[in-house]
Amino acid sequence: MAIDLLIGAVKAIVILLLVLSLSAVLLWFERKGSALIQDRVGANRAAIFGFGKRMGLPNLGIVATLMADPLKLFTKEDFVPEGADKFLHALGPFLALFPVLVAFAVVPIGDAFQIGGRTVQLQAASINAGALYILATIGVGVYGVALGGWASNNRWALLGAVRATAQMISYEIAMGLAIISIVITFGTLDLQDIVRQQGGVWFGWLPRWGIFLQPVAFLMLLTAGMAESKRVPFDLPEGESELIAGYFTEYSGGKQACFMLTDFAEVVLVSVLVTLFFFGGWQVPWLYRDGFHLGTHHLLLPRAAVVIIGVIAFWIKVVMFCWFQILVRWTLPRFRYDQLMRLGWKGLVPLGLLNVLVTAFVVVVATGAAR
Amino acid sequence: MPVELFIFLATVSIVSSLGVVAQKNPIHCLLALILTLIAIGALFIALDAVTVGFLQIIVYVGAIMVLFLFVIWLLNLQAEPVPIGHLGLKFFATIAVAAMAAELFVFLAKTKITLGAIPVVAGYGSIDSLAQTLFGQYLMAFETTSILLLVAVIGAVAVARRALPTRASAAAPKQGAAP
Amino acid sequence: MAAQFPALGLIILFPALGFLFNLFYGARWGRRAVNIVGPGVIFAAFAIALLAFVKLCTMPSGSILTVTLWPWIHAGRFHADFALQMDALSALMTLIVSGVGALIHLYSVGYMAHDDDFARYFAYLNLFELSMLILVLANNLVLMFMGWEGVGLCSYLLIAFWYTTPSNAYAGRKAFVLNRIGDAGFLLGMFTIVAALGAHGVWTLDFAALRDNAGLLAPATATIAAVLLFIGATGKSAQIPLYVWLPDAMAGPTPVSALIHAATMVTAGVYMVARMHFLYILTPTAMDLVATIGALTAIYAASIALVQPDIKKVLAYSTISQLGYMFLGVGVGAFSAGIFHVMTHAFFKALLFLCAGSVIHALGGEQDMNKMGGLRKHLPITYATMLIATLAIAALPPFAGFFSKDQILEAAYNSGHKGLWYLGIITAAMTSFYMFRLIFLTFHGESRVDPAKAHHIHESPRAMTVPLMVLAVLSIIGGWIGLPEGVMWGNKISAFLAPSVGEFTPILHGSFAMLTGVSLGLAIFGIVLAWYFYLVAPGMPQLIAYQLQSAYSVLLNKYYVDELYNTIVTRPLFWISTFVLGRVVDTFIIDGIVDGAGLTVETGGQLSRRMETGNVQQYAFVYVLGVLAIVAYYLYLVTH
Amino acid sequence: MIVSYSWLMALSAAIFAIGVAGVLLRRNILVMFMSIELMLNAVNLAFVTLARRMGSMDGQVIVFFVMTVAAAEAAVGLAIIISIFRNRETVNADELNLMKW
Repeated sequence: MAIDLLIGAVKAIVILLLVLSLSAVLLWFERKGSALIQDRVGANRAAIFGFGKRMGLPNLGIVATLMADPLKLFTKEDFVPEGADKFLHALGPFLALFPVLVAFAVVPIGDAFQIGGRTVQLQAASINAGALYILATIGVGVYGVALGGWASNNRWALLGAVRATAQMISYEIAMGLAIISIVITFGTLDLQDIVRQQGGVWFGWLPRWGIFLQPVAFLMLLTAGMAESKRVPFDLPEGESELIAGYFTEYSGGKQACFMLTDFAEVVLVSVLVTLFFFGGWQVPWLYRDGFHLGTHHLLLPRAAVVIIGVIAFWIKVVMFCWFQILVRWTLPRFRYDQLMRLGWKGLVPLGLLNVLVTAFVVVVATGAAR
Repeated sequence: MPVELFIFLATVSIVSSLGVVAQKNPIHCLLALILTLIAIGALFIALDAVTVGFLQIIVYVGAIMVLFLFVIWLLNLQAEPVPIGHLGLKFFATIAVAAMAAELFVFLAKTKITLGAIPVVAGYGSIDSLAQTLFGQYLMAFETTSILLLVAVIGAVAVARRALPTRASAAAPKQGAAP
Repeated sequence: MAAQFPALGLIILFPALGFLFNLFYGARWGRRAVNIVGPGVIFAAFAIALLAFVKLCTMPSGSILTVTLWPWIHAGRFHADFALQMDALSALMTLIVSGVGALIHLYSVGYMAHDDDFARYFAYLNLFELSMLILVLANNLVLMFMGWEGVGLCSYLLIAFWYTTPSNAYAGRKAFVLNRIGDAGFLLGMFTIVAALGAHGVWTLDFAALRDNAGLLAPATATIAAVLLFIGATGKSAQIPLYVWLPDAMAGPTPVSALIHAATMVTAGVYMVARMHFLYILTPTAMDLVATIGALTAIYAASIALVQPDIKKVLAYSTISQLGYMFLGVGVGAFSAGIFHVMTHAFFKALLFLCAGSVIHALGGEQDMNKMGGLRKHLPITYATMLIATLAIAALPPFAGFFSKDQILEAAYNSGHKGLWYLGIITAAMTSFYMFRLIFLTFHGESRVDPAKAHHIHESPRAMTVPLMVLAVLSIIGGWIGLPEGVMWGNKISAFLAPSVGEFTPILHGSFAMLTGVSLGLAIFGIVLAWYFYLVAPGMPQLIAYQLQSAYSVLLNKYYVDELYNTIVTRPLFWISTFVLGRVVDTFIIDGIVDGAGLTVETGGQLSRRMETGNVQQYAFVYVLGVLAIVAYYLYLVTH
Repeated sequence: MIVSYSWLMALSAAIFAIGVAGVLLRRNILVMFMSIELMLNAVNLAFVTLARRMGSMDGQVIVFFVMTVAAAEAAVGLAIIISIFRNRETVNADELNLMKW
């Protein structure tokens, strides 16, 4: 009993830390990435007491920036504007961050394995309605932004909050439709089960990944997910040329850091979802429970190695998609708000409905044929 | 369901639903309502109604409450400053509500739905079983509901949209606001 | 025996979809879409009907395909489902209705090419197909009645299709009212059956159940029910005395006359009698009534057709006459012969109407045969196909009409009704006379066409001629499935229909050669007579008309039946409505009740309106008080 | 100790009563509307509880329908509120008494 609790707590903390640190790394990633794209050097001013290049050591930019960014943010004055609803103003950032972090609870980061006679799931909470859980947490995530913007008692912030809320609930529908197609395809809501079904190969070489079954849903989920995280090209709620900084105009210090962290955690979440649904999660192509098999070639591995390779592969895929989103952010210009709404309601939602319809039809025909 | 969980969720839902009624600022009322809904959703999940529980959160919290939020923003509602009227009515209403609550409690105490946990079949409350029931026995009702939603959407748009200026009123200058 | 076949639902689904599309989107999507959807859905229904037919043929004889779409009426112990069935009889009728219907839809594309109201037209036509298919596929009398009413409605809508002309609207109303009279008979018949069988605990109108339990009916009850149902049939199928609406129904577009008032709807009465044959064979009285009415209608309508100048009127009376034949057939117990004639008649009469439509179309709306003539050169396809149809209806071998009509006449003779047989063969002679009169007046001789119209006579477009040719082929070969016994493959159709409608049991055995010879001889005599009168000696008809002026004008004025009905029914009704009901009952009794009720409500409202304060919370408070009371009541129940 | 169904029903009754109180006592029609949602949810809780008690899915299906109806009701109701506010510039239930005699 106690050991189960302990395992659960450890898993929860490990996953939380992984996500948080990945989000933090992404901040640096983004700064360097944008510099790369814009042909400049990027964040290289932070140094620890002048150590680093000057002393002939390799550039410790990543470490230094990683430490410097939060330090700077948390040492700023925590500012609450005049006439603001103090309680909600304080609650906003945490209400935004909390659901995103909680969503990771059902993410399977690796295969289950046996140790000491008990099965350990590499998943903080094994809920068999995982997909619904993700949708629920995303649905709750609206309120942090909405209430934070409203409580700031600032026109720009309120406008940003309105935009953000409308945008998020609009794209939630597209996202939900994409996830429903996936759920119909795999016939389960359990994320671990969805990942398991993506093991193995077709035709002897093609991995059984969801993207080959649901390319449309993949594009929809990625697009809707990027819109959910309110980043370029969907950053209308922040739109600094119009709204100063949107819903977090009146935030500073730790609360501002919370909003930023939410942003990056959402990037990670979208990458995680895409990886889980379309790129086999922790599945590695041609890797089975006992090692690699491709055609007649075999490379047998111990079980522990297979699990670890899976976990590593999962995070590699996630980082790839995080990088992809950063790439998109620094490549595309911003939408106009009407374009955004048109894309959501007249593009993605009908497309998603059609996709669900076609998927359901094909699944019914296929299972009917199998029966 | 563990007793501790029940007590926690019950406390949260009672306190927050009292908040809905007692808070002055509509936004705070809404927040309290959201908390109630989440607590009730959690109760659903604890009662093995997993799908319905999550749907409660997705639909109620994720969609309907956002609608409320928008309306509050749109009307720019603030705390109510107006003095309370109809005090006599309010007085008797309070008594009636108290009486009704008392009646319900007595009724529940008398009817004794006090059996303990009953084991349920595997898959109870899953999306599978919900769909089987919904698209089997209740298919007609389901389809009717879809029509209801469609009508509601059209009705909402028709009611809430600002009347387009007719040609006559657009041509004539406004004569000042109506009282 | 009875196999589930859900695709039957599709047969009625397609016309339903077509109806909805044409009704709501037809005008908006334009002519091209309507022209594709309108006929397309009927062709789809025909394809599925064909599929079902093939499936039925592969099953053992007497099989039935069924599907229950949804439960419909459950009132007390009585129940009727929305269920379809397809046995041999329904299969044949479905094929006729959807097949001929599909061709006529196609023809309509050409015919309505210059009409702006095409969407409404095709919507009605699809609705008609839907109703008619429900009628023939229904597995119980109630559902059949729904289809029955549906086709009546469509008939009304389509007769009055060009409603801006008052006479068309009047014709539609006339058809509707006369059909209502018949429908009242049908309803009473159903009630009689339900009441009589309900007393024995059979609370259904499913045909299968009725057939099994028909023996429970007392002979008198069976006769009453059969006669009442037959009254319905006389209304729908234009028999004496309710036939007067059909000639006026020619006010509608010609394809409608072909589809509804020749090929399908008007045969619904025959179908109903065949469907309820188990009821009719219980009661010789009703059977004799059906046969007699049929034979009388046949000769009566044929005599009127002899002198009519309007091409469509001739065909309309010819239809009534041929329907009389069918009732003669089913009335003497030869149900399969009657249905066989329904089928062949559907082919050649639809063809005749479509050809007539083609002629009218070519002449820009002219319908008077005295202003036609010599059209053979201008309308070669129409002429050829119409000649085939005329040979078919005149019952010359090997055309379709010969076999079916001969079977009916043979059955009439062999069942011992010699008097009816005489009527039948005289009618046969008259039929060939008036049909060839039509051909000769229209296509032969000198052109009497109005010179203003003469220059733009043209053959109809492909969409119209293709159905003509298909139907012409069917008019030739359609009869070959019912050859006389012993010739080649013999009487296939009778064997096919036997499980559904029973077999004909002859009493006499007349010589086949004699019977066929007499009717054939008379038919040829009629043709020769027509040839002599209208080609060799064109002055003769006028001379005879002049000599026998009184008889001629009686025929020309259709025996003055319309005037008779007007005097004995319509006028008294108007008088009673105006003077008794209007001036006395309505003014004093009904108005008094209404005014009194209004005054009471107004006074009560004045007294009670003070309760409405407009305050929502007060209303809610009252509501809560109600809840309090209800919970208190339950509390009382629990504690005591 | 086991959570008995009576407790859940009592919780449902309590939330329902609170909702009724909200409808009767608040003047802001928007808050009254929220109180109606509270009542609906109290009933939903009762449905789910009894469904669990009887081991049948019917109660949950009803909850599903209640949610749908609530969504429709919210859409139309809020539209009406907006339209009222536009015309009367108030959401105070005491002032909205045009419908009296």
